[in-house]
Amino acid sequence: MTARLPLPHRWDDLRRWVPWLLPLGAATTLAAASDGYWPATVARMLPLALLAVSVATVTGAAGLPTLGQVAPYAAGAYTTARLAMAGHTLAPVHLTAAALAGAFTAGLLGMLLVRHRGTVVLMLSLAVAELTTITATQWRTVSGGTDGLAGIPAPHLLPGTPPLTADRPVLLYATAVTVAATAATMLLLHRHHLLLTAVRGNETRAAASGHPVTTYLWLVHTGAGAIAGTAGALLIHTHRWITPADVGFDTAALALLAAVIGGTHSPPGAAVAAVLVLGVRDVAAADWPGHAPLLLGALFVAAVYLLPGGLTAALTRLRAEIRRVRATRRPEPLPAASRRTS
Amino acid sequence: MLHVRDLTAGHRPDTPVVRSVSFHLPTPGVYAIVGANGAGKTTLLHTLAGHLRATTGQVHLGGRDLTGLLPHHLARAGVALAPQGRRLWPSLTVRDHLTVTRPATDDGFNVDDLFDLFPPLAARRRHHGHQLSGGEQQMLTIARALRTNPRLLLADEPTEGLSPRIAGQVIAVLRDLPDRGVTVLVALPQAHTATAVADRVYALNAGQLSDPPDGHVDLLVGDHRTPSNAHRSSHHARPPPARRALADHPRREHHQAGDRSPGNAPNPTNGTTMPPCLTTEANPR
Amino acid sequence: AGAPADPDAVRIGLLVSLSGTYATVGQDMQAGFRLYLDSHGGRLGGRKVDLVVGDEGDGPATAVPAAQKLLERDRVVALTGLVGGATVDKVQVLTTARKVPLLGANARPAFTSEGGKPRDLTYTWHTSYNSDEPGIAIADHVKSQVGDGAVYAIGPDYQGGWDELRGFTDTFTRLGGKLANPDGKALFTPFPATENFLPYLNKAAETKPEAVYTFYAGAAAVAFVKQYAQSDLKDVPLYAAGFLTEGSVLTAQGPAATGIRNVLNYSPTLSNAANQAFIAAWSAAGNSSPPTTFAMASYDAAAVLDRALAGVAGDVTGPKLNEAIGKVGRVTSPRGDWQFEPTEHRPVQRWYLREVRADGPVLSNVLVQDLTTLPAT
Amino acid sequence: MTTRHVDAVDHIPSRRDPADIGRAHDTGLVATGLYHAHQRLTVLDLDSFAIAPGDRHAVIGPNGAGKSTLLNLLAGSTRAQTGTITYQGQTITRRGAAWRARAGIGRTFQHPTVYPGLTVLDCVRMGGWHHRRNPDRVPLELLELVGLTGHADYPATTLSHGHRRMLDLAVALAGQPRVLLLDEPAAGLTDTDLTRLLDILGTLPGWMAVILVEHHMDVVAALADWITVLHHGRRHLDGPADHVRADPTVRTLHLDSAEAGHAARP
Amino acid sequence: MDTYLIPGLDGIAYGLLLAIAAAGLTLAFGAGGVLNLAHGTLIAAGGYVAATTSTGTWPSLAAAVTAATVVGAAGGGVLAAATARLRGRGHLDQALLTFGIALIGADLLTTVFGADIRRPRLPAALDTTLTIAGHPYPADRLAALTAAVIITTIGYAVLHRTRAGRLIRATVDDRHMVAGIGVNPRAVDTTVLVVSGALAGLAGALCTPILGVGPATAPTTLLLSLVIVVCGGLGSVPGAVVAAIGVGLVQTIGVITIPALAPYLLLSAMALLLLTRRRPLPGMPG
Ligand SMILES: Nc1ncnc2c1ncn2[C@@H]1O[C@H](COP(=O)(O)OP(=O)(O)OP(=O)(O)O)[C@@H](O)[C@H]1O
Ligand SMILES: Nc1ncnc2c1ncn2[C@@H]1O[C@H](COP(=O)(O)OP(=O)(O)OP(=O)(O)O)[C@@H](O)[C@H]1O
Ligand SMILES: [Mg+2]
Ligand SMILES: [Mg+2]
Repeated sequence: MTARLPLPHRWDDLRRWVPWLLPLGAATTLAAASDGYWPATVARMLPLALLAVSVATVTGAAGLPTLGQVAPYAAGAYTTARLAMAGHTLAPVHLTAAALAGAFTAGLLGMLLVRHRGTVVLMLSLAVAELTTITATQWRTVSGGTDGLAGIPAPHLLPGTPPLTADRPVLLYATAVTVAATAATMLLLHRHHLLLTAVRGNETRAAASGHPVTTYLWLVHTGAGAIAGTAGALLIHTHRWITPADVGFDTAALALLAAVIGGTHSPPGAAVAAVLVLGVRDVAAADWPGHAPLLLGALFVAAVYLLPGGLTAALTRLRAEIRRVRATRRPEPLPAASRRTS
Repeated sequence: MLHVRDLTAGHRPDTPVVRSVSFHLPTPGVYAIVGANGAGKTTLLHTLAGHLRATTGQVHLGGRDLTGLLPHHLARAGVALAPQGRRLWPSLTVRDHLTVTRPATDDGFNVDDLFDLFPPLAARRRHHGHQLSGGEQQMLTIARALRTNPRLLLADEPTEGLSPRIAGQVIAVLRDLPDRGVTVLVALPQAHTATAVADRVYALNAGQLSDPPDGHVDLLVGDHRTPSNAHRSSHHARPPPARRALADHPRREHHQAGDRSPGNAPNPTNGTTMPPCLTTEANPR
Repeated sequence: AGAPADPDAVRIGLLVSLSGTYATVGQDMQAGFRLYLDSHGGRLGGRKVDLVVGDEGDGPATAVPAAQKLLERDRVVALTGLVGGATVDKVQVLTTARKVPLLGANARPAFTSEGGKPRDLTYTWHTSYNSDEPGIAIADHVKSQVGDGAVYAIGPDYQGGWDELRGFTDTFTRLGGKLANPDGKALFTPFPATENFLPYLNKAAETKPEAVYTFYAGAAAVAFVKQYAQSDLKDVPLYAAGFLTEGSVLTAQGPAATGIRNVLNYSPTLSNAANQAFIAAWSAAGNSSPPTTFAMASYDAAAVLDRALAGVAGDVTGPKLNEAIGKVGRVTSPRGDWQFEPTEHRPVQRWYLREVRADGPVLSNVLVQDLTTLPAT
Repeated sequence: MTTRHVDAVDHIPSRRDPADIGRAHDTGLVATGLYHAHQRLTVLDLDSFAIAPGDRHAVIGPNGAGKSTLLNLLAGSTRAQTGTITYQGQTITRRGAAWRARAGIGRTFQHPTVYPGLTVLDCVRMGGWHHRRNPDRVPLELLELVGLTGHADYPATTLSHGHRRMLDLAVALAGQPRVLLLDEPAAGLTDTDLTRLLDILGTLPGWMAVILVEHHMDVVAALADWITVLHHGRRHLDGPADHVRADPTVRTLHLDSAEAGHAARP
Repeated sequence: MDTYLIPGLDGIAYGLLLAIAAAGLTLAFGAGGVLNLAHGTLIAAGGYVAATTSTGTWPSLAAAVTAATVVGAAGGGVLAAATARLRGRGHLDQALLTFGIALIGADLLTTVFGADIRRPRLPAALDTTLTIAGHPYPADRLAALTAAVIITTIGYAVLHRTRAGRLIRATVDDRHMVAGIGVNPRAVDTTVLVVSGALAGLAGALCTPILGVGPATAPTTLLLSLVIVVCGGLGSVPGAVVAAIGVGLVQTIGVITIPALAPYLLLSAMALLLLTRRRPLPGMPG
């Protein structure tokens, strides 16, 4: 009995890592696949996936439905683009600078946004999204105008390494960054899960218990801004071009809807949903040109009805179902009480 | 009037809160349900009003079968609920709360009657639901239910938060209602108020209704404080915190320090003990 | 993936907007290309053509994945179509890297530099025009019409608008013309948000211009033309890049468009034989309205490919096809004959002045006169 | 010192002697010139209000008198429109509710609410978040104290109304307040829970200052040593508990239900 | 002064035109609590129907307006059925659903009506300009202005002065208690969305002669309507009218006074208004 105890623990530890290793494994498999189409296409979805992580953080953890994360995303992207075009091509420098730029932008915007709730936030952040595109369009020295920038120099992982241009290394790099940033987000959110659930759910009571609600929300918003900034850097690294439309309402809406489909309380779910959404729009709809919006619409409608609570909730339900089925098959009967709670 | 047979209901299908409750209110009158906190009073009233689905059982009102009807059908059939927790409409004014309701017949309370009944409401008729004090909200909840001119009024702790004076008025109104042919079923937490208000008192205990001998309600509800779902506590095997002897209570230090003694002395027969975190003064920040 | 079934067949990618704001243009371009293909038995240069269509959507975000699919999965030997300038700018990098000729049939942006170096345009061709050319082409004519009077310039606030207006204002002022705009610069209206042009037009009227020059397309063109006729400017002559009244927008504009003089590289009323054949085929294909410059340029793209493919021996590869495109020489086209400019790979072609007039029951952009040939050699 | 009516004098000190006020200034909670109005309707107009450690101060008055408003202003849930609030000698008028709570001003709500998505135990944990020396034992003890041990691991939203009220008290106590503001803690409680509440309040440590808003006069009688009667936002009466309870105007204003029947028109 | 007379009038006329477009959304989102992102699509549908029905005669115009209203109401019915299962799941799920429906609807509309811009033919009396203070001004806008005044007056009366309006607001606040007074909250939901859809269709019919209808109509009108509804305070007809006129003036006088900032004006104005408004929107937490 005692000898067997540690085993499941180690297994549990391992199992905790599996979800995070899964995307990396998938990316490696994809990169190994001969077709050059898949690595490039999937790599290009990852910036939106990471942006969706950021949006899910603000929407889920802070309870502020936002379209405004494209602002830090744009800050990160243009910082990276301009750094690269000025000859600084180190990816770690890009990521750090973009995260800082994103956090700074989100911090500033957060001072206005986190004082509001619900629909007001949604509309204010809609204005933020629109104003982000407009600013990018108008600030031509940075953005290059409506046609944007192209041919941005590729980043280097480390000094002396070759530039990251080939599709397969880019995919592996982008997956690693996305997974790492998502895992970091999850870790932080998990650590403060209780606090965030509480302030989100009942502000008055939380304040009366000494919790500075707006400060918490501002911190989440700013942290999510760093993630969005990182996503912006990734956008430049995977695309090597950018137009103001890429940091506008459409992107914001896709990220928010992906967060809803993924389940707003689960950033990884949002990332998966973002890949799903772009997969439908760019891959599945490619064989039916002109009807990508139709398929996307159908996906949204289906997601609402078939996945209440999002992908994550569906997964949880599935797991509960499996556990239930297993429990009923188990030979020795459990005490009635604990069976009822499972 | 009201016939309830074998009613079982709850918030989740697997955990019934009200279990096989049957009772019969023969004539219009004021009937009270008493029970411990969490006994299921609110659940029972909500089930009767149609907001919760019963898993089994039948409900008849004045010979009509109301089993399984939707809340708005029940409301039209004359069932009104004055819920616990006020449940007002924040974007409607006090007046709107009363005028939006269309009673089936005109012989009930009209808006002015209700304002006469609750003068504080009359003074606040332009205020919105969320701008009222707790007691004013409670008054409006009752007034709204009365406005539908019900045949069965379900009042969930109607005097909660009311000043003794207004509470007395509300009770007087409830007592008058049977004369208009209204059956009143009121949930009350305290047995002594219930006996004062009602013609007959039922005790709800762990989801089951008993019909106590008049005047002995206390016996039934007095000392039960089990969560209504008995199974719940069974798997909570937390050890109760060790009881500390009252003699160790650090309050004495404060007496010695010259503080005035607080209002009442602790009841030495009761086991209530402050957790230590509260008995030593927290460090000022 | 994989080679087409017929060993002789070639696979060609057509990337146009089939959804979103520019769907009309995209559909026109697809119709033009298919018209050529169908009228040549589905063959170009004697080879069976397997045409794969991709949706460009609203811009690079959707167009690049679609282009990637055409290039990597369908392995097309040439990519044609492309509605938006930003799309061309981004897709050009992909096609160049894969040595596949890009034969654009609509917008041609001023390609942004790549890492400080100018773009490699070896694999980039256009059967259309540079966005500033309409303005350059008409400036002289406008100058001659207004004499010393000032011209008010107004357009949409995006790259296409800036290019179109710059072509006109630069040339016009170089010729000694005066802009009526208070600061001497063209006025740009928010795009695509502006749908009410009356305030801008009435404000412009206060500068008492002799004429107005503009460029709008799509929904904005309809609103602009309609409201122009309702504004204080209604009696002031309106000159425009031809897209203002090109295609279906003209039907929606109705009588309000009558009399607008505009410049384009094509008019359906051109009398050359190629155009007459084109028009006949166009109507025979069931189109009720006259063909547009978008359809015509895409038709020409097919014609270019037709001649280039005929010149490729054996297996068709990107580089071989590209070389052949360089050798097509004079192209006989509904717009009049044209040829590729040798370094920039865009047409040297004539520009025409057109005027909106009732042509039977429908309105049409009727040819008024030839303007000039651009780029000037 | 006897009970005095507000209109009798200009300025009514709310404590028995000046030393008390001084003590409240240094160690307790003092509000002066509190005024609050909604849409030109005066809700609260109180020249001074003070409470010192150890005080058991009840605030009573008819519905809508401004009792909850007073608590909201003291706890910072609502910003005072005019007036100054000091706590332990420090002006806190512009401080928010969270700051005041961390400084030791704890409260319960007239309409108790819980944290959706949290278990009962976690709700109490949230209340004591800023005193995390012993994160698990204290909340469990508090739950035992209010009699909700059996519910500890259930979602707080499944609690009945009365249980929510008890939980609210536990949450407030978890914050280890030095000033505890209670808004009708006895409303809706059954006899058993009422007894328990009285026991809890009776055994609160002596250094704690308690303001009790309550309609239930038995609770007031059992706990309070000083009573303020509010009426239309103003202080109607102020004095030692026995005097106030005996005052005839209080009886007619608040307590008496003798003439209750007349308003009900059949 | 004269500089601003016509832009001012135009701002009001254009604003009221937008008020019609926003009317349905005020009802559905503001009063009924359904975040309907398919509102613009219903307007476009009404516009297309009107554009194909109207042939330049008065009877055909009447037929066009009726047909557009009916189509809008039918669309509202579809939305009511679709959102019925989503009660209690929050605005974001509604947004996801209605956005999906909007995308599908847009595809259907372009499939049926093509991607071209369409404008209905108006009777000659409307398709002309009148002279006001020496300036020409389009008659169709004045007609739309009149229609807007009538519609908003009726809307105000219904929403703010009748029991129906109170029921709608009460249903959003607490639908169970609405059932408790004998009204089926589902019937309220359905009615709200059907009427809102009818208003959208009607708005489409009234706006297209002036603005035309095309693939961009749905997103543009949706955005403007959202701005108006949120700025006006959710569910308030007078608020929406004032906000619509404000938007109209910003889009007319504002853009010509400071053309350099024209792209920023509308959304910055909205953001400022939302940030400075002290009162939370009715029916909204926080
Ligand atoms: N939403 C819910 N979900 C699950 N269980 C619930 C829910 N609401 C109440 N319960 C459980 O049902 C039981 C009965 O609750 P109910 O509210 O009916 O009690 P009550 O008698 O009205 O108590 P009180 O006097 O405190 O109002 C309680 O044990 C409670 O935990
Ligand atoms: N937001 C508000 N807008 C307008 N009036 C308000 C608002 N909040 C409270 N009031 C009014 O202020 C008065 C005092 O309210 P308060 O809640 O302080 O009363 P209370 O003494 O606690 O009464 P109760 O015993 O009924 O709880 C009430 O008459 C109420 O209608
Ligand atoms: Mg209850
Ligand atoms: Mg109160």
